[in-house]
This record gives sequence, structure tokens and C-alpha cells, in this order.
Amino acid sequence: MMAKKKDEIEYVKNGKRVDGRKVDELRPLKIEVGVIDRADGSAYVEWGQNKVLAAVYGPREALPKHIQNPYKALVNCQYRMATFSVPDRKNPRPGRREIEISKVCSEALAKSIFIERFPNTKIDVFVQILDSNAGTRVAGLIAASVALADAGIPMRDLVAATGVGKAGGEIILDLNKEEEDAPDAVDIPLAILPGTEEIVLLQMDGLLTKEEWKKSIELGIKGCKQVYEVQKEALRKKYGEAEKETAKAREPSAKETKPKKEEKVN
Amino acid sequence: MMAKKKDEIEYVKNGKRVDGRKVDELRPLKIEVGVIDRADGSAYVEWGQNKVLAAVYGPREALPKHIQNPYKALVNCQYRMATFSVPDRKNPRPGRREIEISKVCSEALAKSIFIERFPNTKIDVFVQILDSNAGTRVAGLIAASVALADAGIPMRDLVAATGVGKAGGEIILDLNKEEEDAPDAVDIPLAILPGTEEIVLLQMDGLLTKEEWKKSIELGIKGCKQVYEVQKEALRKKYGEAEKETAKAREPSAKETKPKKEEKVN
Amino acid sequence: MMAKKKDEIEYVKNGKRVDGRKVDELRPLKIEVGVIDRADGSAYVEWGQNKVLAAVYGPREALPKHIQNPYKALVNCQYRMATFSVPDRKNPRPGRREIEISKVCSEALAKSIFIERFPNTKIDVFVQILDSNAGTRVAGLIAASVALADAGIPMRDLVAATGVGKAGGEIILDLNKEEEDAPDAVDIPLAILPGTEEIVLLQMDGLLTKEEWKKSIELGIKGCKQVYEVQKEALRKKYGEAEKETAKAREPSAKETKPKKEEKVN
Amino acid sequence: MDDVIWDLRVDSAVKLIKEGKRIDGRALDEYRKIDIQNHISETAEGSAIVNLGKTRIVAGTKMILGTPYPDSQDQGTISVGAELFPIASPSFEFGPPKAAAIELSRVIDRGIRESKSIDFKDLCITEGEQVWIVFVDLYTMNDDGNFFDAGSIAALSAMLETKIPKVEDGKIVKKEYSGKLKLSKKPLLCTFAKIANKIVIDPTLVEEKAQDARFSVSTADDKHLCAFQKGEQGSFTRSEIDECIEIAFKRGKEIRKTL
Amino acid sequence: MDDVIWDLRVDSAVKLIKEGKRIDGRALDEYRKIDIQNHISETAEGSAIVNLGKTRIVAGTKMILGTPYPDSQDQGTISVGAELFPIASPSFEFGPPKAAAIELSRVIDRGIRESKSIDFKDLCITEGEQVWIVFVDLYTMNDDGNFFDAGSIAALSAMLETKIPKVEDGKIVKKEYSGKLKLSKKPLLCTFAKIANKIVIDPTLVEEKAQDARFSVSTADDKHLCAFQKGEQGSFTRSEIDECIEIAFKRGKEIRKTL
Amino acid sequence: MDDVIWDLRVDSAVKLIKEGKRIDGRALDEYRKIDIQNHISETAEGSAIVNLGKTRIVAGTKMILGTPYPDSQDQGTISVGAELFPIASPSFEFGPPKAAAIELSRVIDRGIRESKSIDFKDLCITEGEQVWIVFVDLYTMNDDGNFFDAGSIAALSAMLETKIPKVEDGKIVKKEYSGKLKLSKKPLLCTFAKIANKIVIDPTLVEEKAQDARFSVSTADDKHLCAFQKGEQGSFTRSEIDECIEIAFKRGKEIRKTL
Repeated sequence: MMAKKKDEIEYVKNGKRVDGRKVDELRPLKIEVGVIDRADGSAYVEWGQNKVLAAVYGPREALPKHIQNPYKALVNCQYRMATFSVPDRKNPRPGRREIEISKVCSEALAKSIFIERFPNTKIDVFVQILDSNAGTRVAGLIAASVALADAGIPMRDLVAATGVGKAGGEIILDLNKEEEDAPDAVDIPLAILPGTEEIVLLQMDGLLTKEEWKKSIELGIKGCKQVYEVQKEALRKKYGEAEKETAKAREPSAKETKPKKEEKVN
Repeated sequence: MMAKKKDEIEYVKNGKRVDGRKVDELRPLKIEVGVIDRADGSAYVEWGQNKVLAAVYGPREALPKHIQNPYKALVNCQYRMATFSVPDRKNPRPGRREIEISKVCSEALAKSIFIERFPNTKIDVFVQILDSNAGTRVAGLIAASVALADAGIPMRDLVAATGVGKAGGEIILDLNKEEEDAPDAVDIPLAILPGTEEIVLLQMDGLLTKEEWKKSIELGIKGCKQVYEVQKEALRKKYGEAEKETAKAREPSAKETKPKKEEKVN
Repeated sequence: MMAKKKDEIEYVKNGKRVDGRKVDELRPLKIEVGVIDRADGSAYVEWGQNKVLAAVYGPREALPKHIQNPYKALVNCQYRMATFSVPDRKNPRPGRREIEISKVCSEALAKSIFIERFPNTKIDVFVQILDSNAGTRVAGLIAASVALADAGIPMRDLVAATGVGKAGGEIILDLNKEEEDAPDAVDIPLAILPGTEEIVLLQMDGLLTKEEWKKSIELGIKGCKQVYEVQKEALRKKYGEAEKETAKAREPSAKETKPKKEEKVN
Repeated sequence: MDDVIWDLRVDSAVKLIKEGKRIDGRALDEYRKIDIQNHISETAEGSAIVNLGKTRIVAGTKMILGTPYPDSQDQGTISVGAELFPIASPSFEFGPPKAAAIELSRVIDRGIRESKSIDFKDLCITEGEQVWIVFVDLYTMNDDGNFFDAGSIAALSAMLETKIPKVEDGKIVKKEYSGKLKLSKKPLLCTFAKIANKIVIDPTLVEEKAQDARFSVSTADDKHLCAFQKGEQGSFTRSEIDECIEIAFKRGKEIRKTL
Repeated sequence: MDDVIWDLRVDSAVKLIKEGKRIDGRALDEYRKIDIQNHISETAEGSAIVNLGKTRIVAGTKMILGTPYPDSQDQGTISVGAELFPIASPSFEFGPPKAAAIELSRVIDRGIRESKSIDFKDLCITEGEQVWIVFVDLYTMNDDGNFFDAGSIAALSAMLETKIPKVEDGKIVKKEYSGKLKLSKKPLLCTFAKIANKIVIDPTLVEEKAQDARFSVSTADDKHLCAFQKGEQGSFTRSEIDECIEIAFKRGKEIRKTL
Repeated sequence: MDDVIWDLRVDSAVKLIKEGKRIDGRALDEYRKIDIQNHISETAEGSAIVNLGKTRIVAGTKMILGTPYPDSQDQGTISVGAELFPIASPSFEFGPPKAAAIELSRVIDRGIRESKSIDFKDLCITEGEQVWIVFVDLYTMNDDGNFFDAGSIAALSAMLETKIPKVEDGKIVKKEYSGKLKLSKKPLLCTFAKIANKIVIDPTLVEEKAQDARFSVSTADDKHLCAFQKGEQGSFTRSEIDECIEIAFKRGKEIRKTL
């Protein structure tokens, strides 16, 4: 791989990408719910080589008091990369990139939560990247959203996300690192609320025509919806059966005792 | 200029300095009042190559509470140089020099303000150097004082300031960078309240005899008074005509509606 | 000394160590009480080449309020090395080593104090190393403990401390720098409450068998007790005579006016 | 008190926008007056003050000698930084840069970097040894909203006038220059606010306080997008995004001509 | 409310320990179940997640090229860092490392360093010029007490699988390796809590809240101690310390076999 | 309570000064007793503790190898730093240096630097490659006012005994020295407080709390001034400044003889 120069690579050849995927194919995605005992909610995501852990603490009192908002909860998502998750050791202190990603992810998640129900509180969402290969912010975001659901926080919808973009002149879904390093690469992190297709996170880097953009967003939304199915399935795995049991044990009160859980997955 | 060695330069030749000025001549000085819309008061100063912006916010509540002084306002002048205002890019973080200058400027300005009238508050004065060529702290100080006046803060007097010192054995007013780099250079930033000639800022660097000091302070005070005239003229330009109009429109109440403005310029 | 390689040095030869001491001999130790006028209590320690100053401020209100403990005083010992106290200039900012030492010393001192008598307060103990040659943390700790006594803070007992360990295969008391640099060196900082022999600080670095450990702790406790005598003597020098005088002047009230002083030295 | 006034202002801005109007009389897709003063600092290699209505920001460039990154031995680099300098607003404070300032810096940086208008190979002096780092630093001077676009124009204006210092024996010769910084394109950021389900360009401070969501589009030239940034807690529909892109190309083209 | 629950838990833990029992049914000198997952990061040169009961921590290593210290020109070095990452507990916060995290880092570091299991001369590439720095970074993932021992096992596990990158012309060749990091011993930390004058190994979070004092013993192998750390405001008697040492050798030997 | 006592002390200091007297019986232009202990640290290249009455401060020097600045290839440099170390006063705190400590450092630094008593060319080892940096670090030990003058004397005393380490092959040979740091002059700072319109030299802590303004004069020798610093919110008249200068020359001359 190192022998071939980047501008000699055919990024899509006979409908196959460098790692054998089709243009509209996600890397293997695996989500596990409820992996951190002390957290109010948590999730673990493996997406290609990316490995991500997310935990939710809250809603809890926002301190110091002057940061409290009397109309809504603050959503404080902190995205961090482990020092060993990148080829050259990352400085342990959070960098400017991590701070920006934390900000846009906080904003995307806030849209998905009924934050107005929790005035004066904050909801902390911690996202830790343990291994990386392009697309960590969207991997972090879907882990965070599932962790919020696991925490029983009332939500409009899950946040589903994926990368989409261009490499070697082709519009492709979920770029890996090699594709992201293409000379003409364009990377578009995208997150939506799948129910309404509202766009809650959108960034872009690289040269793209309007036509290419239209193809990209089309493909990206399709990708988000695939991710959404995996998110729901992971939650169902934990809560589907639990709820069946709950339903059996306690009868009409089930809804009231776990009202938040119901809202979040649809 | 680079060809000639510093110790071969004649810093005053036939009564003329390296930039053609006389020994007691200031560099061209231009002051504009009220240049920042959001600020309570502001001023822009061009003094030779120096370009300085000053803004005043306050008096406003001093926070956190434990910094409040029940007898007077805190005067918090922050002097900062833009990264591109010096030949080698300045580190964006404030350096020790900037912190020291901020301290002595805060103290000089405090003397000029009736701070005892605003207990528990602070008056923030921000000074930003956009371009520099020796003498930025005095340029910042006169901008700050005019900005305080523009904010309508009651003052004993304006703070007038200039550099004075020695280069090539001659006592000269308002040294430029080339003069400040003379092998025997002495730089004396000086600020006074012109009405009483009280010295509110005085620093000095370099070897100076008592006799040279006497010549310097003489020349420096003369220089401050020239600066004072430019400061007053700049304020008059903004307020003089406004006050005439005000006087016409509203009659006896004019004094009461703008009491602070009147105090500040005499 | 530099000519000889470390692994050729005989660290104990004919019962004498490299600096002429016996294996169970401390370096010369000198303690002076009450050396900092502004402090509530203070002490100066010279121990071999080590020179240490300690000052106590408090008990005083712990601020901000949320750090207060309603059941006991916080003991905040801050150990710092002067930049010039080590061969290569130390960075002025506290390093991780200094922070760890501050933590274990705070904990050791806390055990010696009746902290439960001073709820919501903190006791600040500042330790400054002016010159160093192995064993500064234990020198700092004994200075701190004497300073606490000098501050009249009620204590269970003094904290007595010493280094002990191994060099050139021999178990020796109070290692100096050359011994600490032996290829097989083991350093064991140890602090006890001498009355009960309770161990309040214990660290260790280097390879040591169980048998060597037993010899070390034996020797270390003996060493601590020697140190303890010097500590008591120093306090007696300041307070012994003062108390005699006090006893003469005021009669039965002496005990009540200085109750805390009495508790601290036994 | 101050808050009450701002709330009233926000209310009236929202009300007007619902009717397709704006407080200052602009059309929803209309920029405020753009005024650029170049060469405001002799010490900087390039500089500009931009007034976007009452919003004002200053940019200055410094060309600094550095060593190349191990994986791009024949390339220099650029670095754009913006500070929310407290001179510009009663709500800004000194201190380490907060998320808002970092986002502003990085969005302006990406808008320029991703346009590939600067060939980083042009910034190489000696391969593997010495390269140029172009520092572009922005300081806010008066806040009336939309520092994104004002900063983008200021950064570009300062870069367009940037002189490259002469280098001899690996050192900069002061006050002598070997040429100008080459830019093959003029990338421009257009920022939109979504207020009451309408899209307005170049929001003022009041409009920023009223916005549900923000979207910035950088166009590298009349045909290419080069950066996006969606911000704030609201969302956009696909057609809203497309609308922003259309307007960004149109306004970008107009502004580009004037630079 | 939360505090009350913890107080009750602490009370019952103390009560049980007085009777020689523990909440989770363990003997006083018994570890929780240790579960190690290796190779959890491809990017790291070595990595491991360790579960000690419910306590979970992850370690990863990076081999970085550096220059030797002036006084040890033929030696590389190691650096162990641990962060009390807020993902693991409602009581951890982001920010500059506090004393507790620094102590944790330094005790794990010393446990490995002082065992001399790594010959720093093996880390030399070119004497006086280039050496390896082995960074071992630990992130807490779930706090149920005793990050000291869990971290020590995780650090050791990650180091045991660490590959040494290939170096050509003084640069790392990506994804190629010249061998593995050599460890001549398997140093292990055993941590004890003193609760109600009894000594328990591997304290849970509840037991940590109940403890008067903490003592950690690192054994380099079955015969050698290599580090101690006494912590917290309580004290130990000599015989308690000796008891800890005995158990540390015993448990260290058992765990060592499984690695 | 504490504050009340200090207020009373300040009141009585002011009252006395109005009558031309001082609490401790000194004349207005008289220093407290100056006591200097040299060589207090063997590790430092030079060191001194200075007692100015009850005010105490310690200075130590370290000679460090560095590279010259690009614009002065044949010159080393000095760096003076002072910390308001909390050991010295209940009102000092640890943390990043605040403005007061920075001013203290810089005024002492300028007093020495601007006297030209050290020829920076003497600090050059190999032109363009290696030079000495003389670090002078000051730590406050007891605060009874006027750390400016006490610090200036301590810094000078430490520098006067500073040994220059021997350098071989670009490295320091430990515990061997090639000579002493050369100082051609003995610059001294004299600090004055303006209280109740009188000028007093060497103010105690109570007098500092009473002062309207502070003025420091550094004399390089008996004929030359070399630095000024006016501080605090009050002002000085020209004749007051001249009075300070006269006294500074007189007292400087006396103290200089004793060093």
C-alpha cells in the first residue's frame, strides 16, 4: 500500500473500494449498550477500526450556579481521543480539534433531547476514542446518542450519523483513512434525526461541486438510516427483552415507571 | 540603514534627528474618539507608526464579589499587543511585559478617575496595539484616558503621556525604535495629570546622570502637555459640537443630563 | 569521585560509608524553631546538605466553602524545591513529583494532628527546599511537624522521619545523594509517630528482599527516634525556657493560656 | 435591564423576519455594507480591518520560518487564529480561548485551507529543512454579529497583500521582501441564520441571539464549495441547506469581484 | 440522597469486615475476578482493557522517538500516565491532573520502573542521538475501586504485547515492526486497605470510602519487592505492613502466572 | 479582626510620619538593618539570604547552557524571577505569578540589567552556538515590606558569589568551575513610599499599607541612575522624585561599600 502513490490509486474499481466495500456500504458497525456500570447510560461502538466508548451522567445540577439555564438543560458533550488512538501519540491535553468537535456534537445532541424538561441541570456526555481510522466524530456521536437513550433521557429521536464524501472522483459512504487521504478527498460528517431527516450536524472539508454535494447528501442520509437501524437494534437487545419481562411482572404501571425509556427509541 | 552600525549613527545632526524631527518634537499624533460602537467609551490613536485602540466597559459590577472594594472602583487596564504588531510574531498569550504594563497603566489611570464614586464596581479598559514602533505603552495610556472620558466617567484630569530619553548622548522627546536601539539609549515612559503636573507613571531603563534626568523630565513634561492638547482637541471634536447642539436644544438641564462629560476634560 | 565508576565504589568499607558515617548514623541534623515572623509556626532544618524551611498558617477558614469538611480540618502541605536547589535548574512550576510528595506529606501530618477539633478550617503547611542532597521529603516533613508544634496546633505526637535503604548491598540509614545513585540503591522514606511507632509515611523504590526490608524498617525506626530527640530538643530550646519564665510570672493560669503548646510535644 | 432590552430587540427581529423583513431594512439574502481598509499595520506582512455593518475585525499576517512536518517535507503551512477580544463586546472576557473562539478560528481556517488557494509547496524554502508558516491572526474589534464572514474577508484581504520576507542564509532579512503570497482563489465564507424557519444571511448580533441554527458555507470559487459548518442547537432541512448553498455562490461571486 | 446511600454501604462494609467478611463474599486477602482483553487498539503499539470486578481501565502504549538525557546517552525511558477520566465516575472531572491522578500514575510508573524489568539500554537506537520513549497511558473506564492494581495489570499487559516499530534513517516506518518490547520481569502492584483495623486486599469503591489508610506493594518477582506507597490519613503498624508484604508476594505469584 | 489591627497600625504609622517619625524609630530616609548571609545553598552557583529588618528573601543563581538569540549571536543573557512565596505571608497564595510578583521580578531584573554591570558578551561560550543564561531566582521568606530592595540586594549578593561551571565538549563538568561571574558595578534599588505627602525610604509592611504611591530608583554606581519604577495609585511631584533620587544615591553609596 505504501508503495503506491496516492494519485495512482483507483479508489473505486469495478464497483469496489480499496477495502472491498461498495460505494454505499458502511464499514462493519457494532453497538453495545450499557457498558459502564457507574454511568447513568453508556454505549460502546466499533465501526471499522474505530472503537468508541460513551457515557452519560445526568441530568444533574449544573454548577457553578451561574452557568444554569432556567429554561433548559445544558448538554455538555466532551469528545476525547486516547493518546494511543492515533499513529503519533496525541498530547494528553485536549486540542482545539477536540474542543470544536465537542461543541458541534453537544449542539447536535441537544436538538435530540427534550432539554426544556430539565431546567438548571446539565447532561454530561463523555466520548472516548480508543482506536481510530477516519470518522471518529460520527462514531462518537452515535455512541453518545445511544448512551443518552440508555440513561433514560427523554428524546425526540436518536441522532444517527455517518461520514460521506469523495475520493478519487467518486462519491462514497463512510470514508476510511486511506480514502480520506486521497488527493481530492472530501469529508462530510453528517448527523440527522432520522424520523424527520432534520440535519443536526454538518461539516465539510474539500472541494466539491453542487452536483457532487447533492449526490453526497443523498447517500449520507441513506447511510444515517442504516446506522439508525443498528442503534435501535442495540437498544432493543438490552431493553426489548427487559421490557417484555417488566410487562409481565408489573402490569399497568410499567409505562409510568419507565416513561423515559419509551420515548427515546422512536 | 542596516548598513550603518549603531555606534556610528549620529542621532542628532544639525539639530535634526534620524527621522528629521527636532529634539523636542513629537511624532505625528492623531486621536479619534468613539470608534467602538459596543464599548461605553473608546478611542483610536496613531502616533508615528504606533496604532492603538482602547475601549472602556464600565463602571460595572465587579465579579466575583470578593474582589469588590466597598470604597472605590477597581480600574483594570489590560494592555495587549497583536501578534502581528511586532517584527517577530508575538505569542498570543499575554507575556510578563504586558502584565507589568497593564498594572502600571491601571494605577496611572486610577489616579485620574473619581474612583471613590463607584464602590464595588470595576472599570475595564482594554488597550490593543495593532502596530508598534517604540512608545506603545504611552500611546495606549493616552488612548485609554480619552476612552474613559468618552465613557463619561468623572475624572480629575486626562492622563497625558509621552516617552522621553537619551540616544547618542542627546536628550530627546518621544524616541522611535531606531533611537531606542541606540547603544546608550535611555527610555523614560512618563505620564502626568497636566493640570497639576502630578506624575502618575514613571519608568526608566538605561544609564542616566542626574543632570540628564533633569533635562529629560523638563522635556517630558513639555511633551505631555503637547499631547494633552491633541487629546482635548479630539474630545472637543466629538463633544464640542454635540454640546453646542445640546445646549441649543435643551436648556438648563443640559448640565445635569451629561454631568460626567463636563468634568472629564478640564 | 567522578573518576570512579558507580559499580566499583565500596559503599561501606571497614564499617565506614563514603562520607565517613557508620551504617546507622544520621547526617548532622540541626533544627531551629520559629524562624518566620509572619507565620503562625515555622522551623528551619539543616540535615546534611539539605536546607529546608517550613511555615504553618492556620487553622484558618477553608475557602472556597465547598472544600470545607464539617468534621475536620484540611491539612494542605505544599512541598516545593527552589529552582537553584538541584544541579540542573528546576522549572519554577510545581512538578508531578512535588505534587505527589505534597499529598503523602499532608496525609502523614494529618494523622498527627487533632484535626477533628477544627472543622471547616484548613491548616496550610508550606515546605521550601533551599538546598538538596537526597532525603528532602523527610527533612521537609520533620520541619513541617515542628512548625505545626510551634503554631500551637494540638497534636497526638510529632512526626519523625528519615530515609533508610540500601547501597552496595548494605542496609544503611539516611542515604546521601551518592548512595542514592548506587546501581542497586533502594530508598525508603519513612515517617512514624514515635510514641506508638505507627507508620504514617512509607514509600520505597528499588529491588529489596523481605529480609532486607526487615533490616531496613528496624534501622529506619531507630533513625526516626534519633530525629525525634533533635525535634524535641529544638522545641524545648524555644519553649522550655519560655515556659519556665511564664510559670514564674503568671501562676496557675499558665496552662490555660497556652494549652495547645503542651499537647504538642508529648 | 440590559437583558430586557435585548429580549425586546430579539422579539422584534423575529417578528419582522416572519414577515420577510429585517430590522435594518435588508432583504433576507442581503449582506450589510462591507468596508475594507488594507495595510493597517506596517509590522505585519499583510493586514486589513473589515467593517461588516458595525461589526469590525482586524486581521494581520506574519510569515515565520519553521521546519516542515515529517510527512510533508516539501510543504509549508498556514495557521488561522481568532480571538474574541474583549475590546469588542461587554460579554467577551480574557482567558484561554473558549469553544466559540476555537470554532470561529477553525471554520475560517478551513474555509481558506480547503479551497487549496494556497499551494503549500509554494511555502517551501529548502525541502526537509525550512518552510514558511503563514500565521493569520484575527482580533475582534466590535461585535454586531457574524464574525465568521467578517473574519473570513479580513483574513483573505490580509493574505492578499502579504509580502514574503527575503531569506538569506536561512534567516529573514528585515524589511526586504522576495515577493507576495500567491493565492490561486479567493475563498469566501457565507453565514446564514435560521430564524423562525426562515434563512437570513449575514446575521447581526440581535439576529444571532434570535437564531435557532447557524450554517456557514465556504465557496472556493464560483463553482466549488470547500467547507461547511453547521452550528447551534437547531436543525436544517435539506432544502434549507440547498438554499444556503445557492445564495452563498451568488453572494460569494459578488464579493469576490470587489477584492 | 446519594451520599446517604453511600454512607449506609460504607457502614455495612465496615460491619462485615469487623467480622472478617466482605460485602461481595470475598475473603479479606482475595482479589476480585481479573479479566484482561488484549489488543483493543490497532493504532497503539500495545493495549489492554482490564476488568477487576466492575473496575475497568484501559492501557495503551506508544513508542516515540526521542533524544537521550544528557546523563544517560545510551538509554531510552518509559513514562506512565493515568487519567481519572470522567467517563468512569460521577465524581471525576476534566481539568489539569489532580494529586490523586498524579499519585496513581507515579505509583504504577515506579512499580514498573523500579523492578528493572525493562533495560533502558534496550531502548537505545543510536547512542547519544536517538532512543525510544515508551509511553504507557491509562484511562479509567469504570470506577469500582482499586485503580492502582487494575492499572498496574493493564499497563503490564499492554507493555507485554508492545511491538517496536521499524526505524529507517531515523524515522519510523509505519505499520512495520522490528520486534517486541523486552520485559525481564512481571512487576505487579497489590493494594491493601486498612478498615476497622483489618487489612483487606483489592478494595472496592465502598471499601475505599471506608478505609483509614492504603498501602500498595509492588513485587518485581517472587522474591523482590520493588515499590511501596502508603496513602491516606491513617497509619499502619509494622506487623500490618509485613502482613501486606506476605500477601502481596502470594497474590503476585498467582497473578503473574496468568499473564 | 486582623483587619482592624492592621488599620490601627496604619493609622498610627501615618500619624507618626506626619510628625516626621516612624513606628520603629527610624529617620524617614533611614534603612532598616541589612543582614546578608551568603552561600546558603551548595547546589546553587551563588546564593544569599537577605534580612532587611524582619523582611527576609533568598536568592540563588543557576548558570544554564543555552543558544544565543538570533540578533545577538555573541551574547548570553540573565533572567531574574521572584515569587511571592506563601511561606512568607498569610496573604500570598500559590498559583501562576500575579501582576505584583511579575512587577517585582521585572523591576529587580531591570535594575541589574540596565546598569550594564554584566557584559553579556562575557556570557558567550561559542559565538552563535552556546552561551550562558544566568538565572537568578528569588523566594520571599518573611514579609515585612519592601521586597524590592531586599530582593535587589539578595540578587546582587548571589550574583557576586556566582561561580561559572567548567564546560567541556559543550557540556557542564559537575562541581568544577572556570571562574566567577564578572560584575563591573553594584547596582542597587532604593524604594520609597509616599505617605501623608512625606517620602520615606525602605517602607515596612505597615507603611506599604499606608502608602499612596511607591517609587523605586536603581543606581548603577555613585553617578548613574539606571532604572525607575513608579507604582500604586498615587502620584509624585517632580521635587519629590528629585528628593528620592538624591537619597537613593546617598544610601546606594553606603550600602554598596558593605557588599
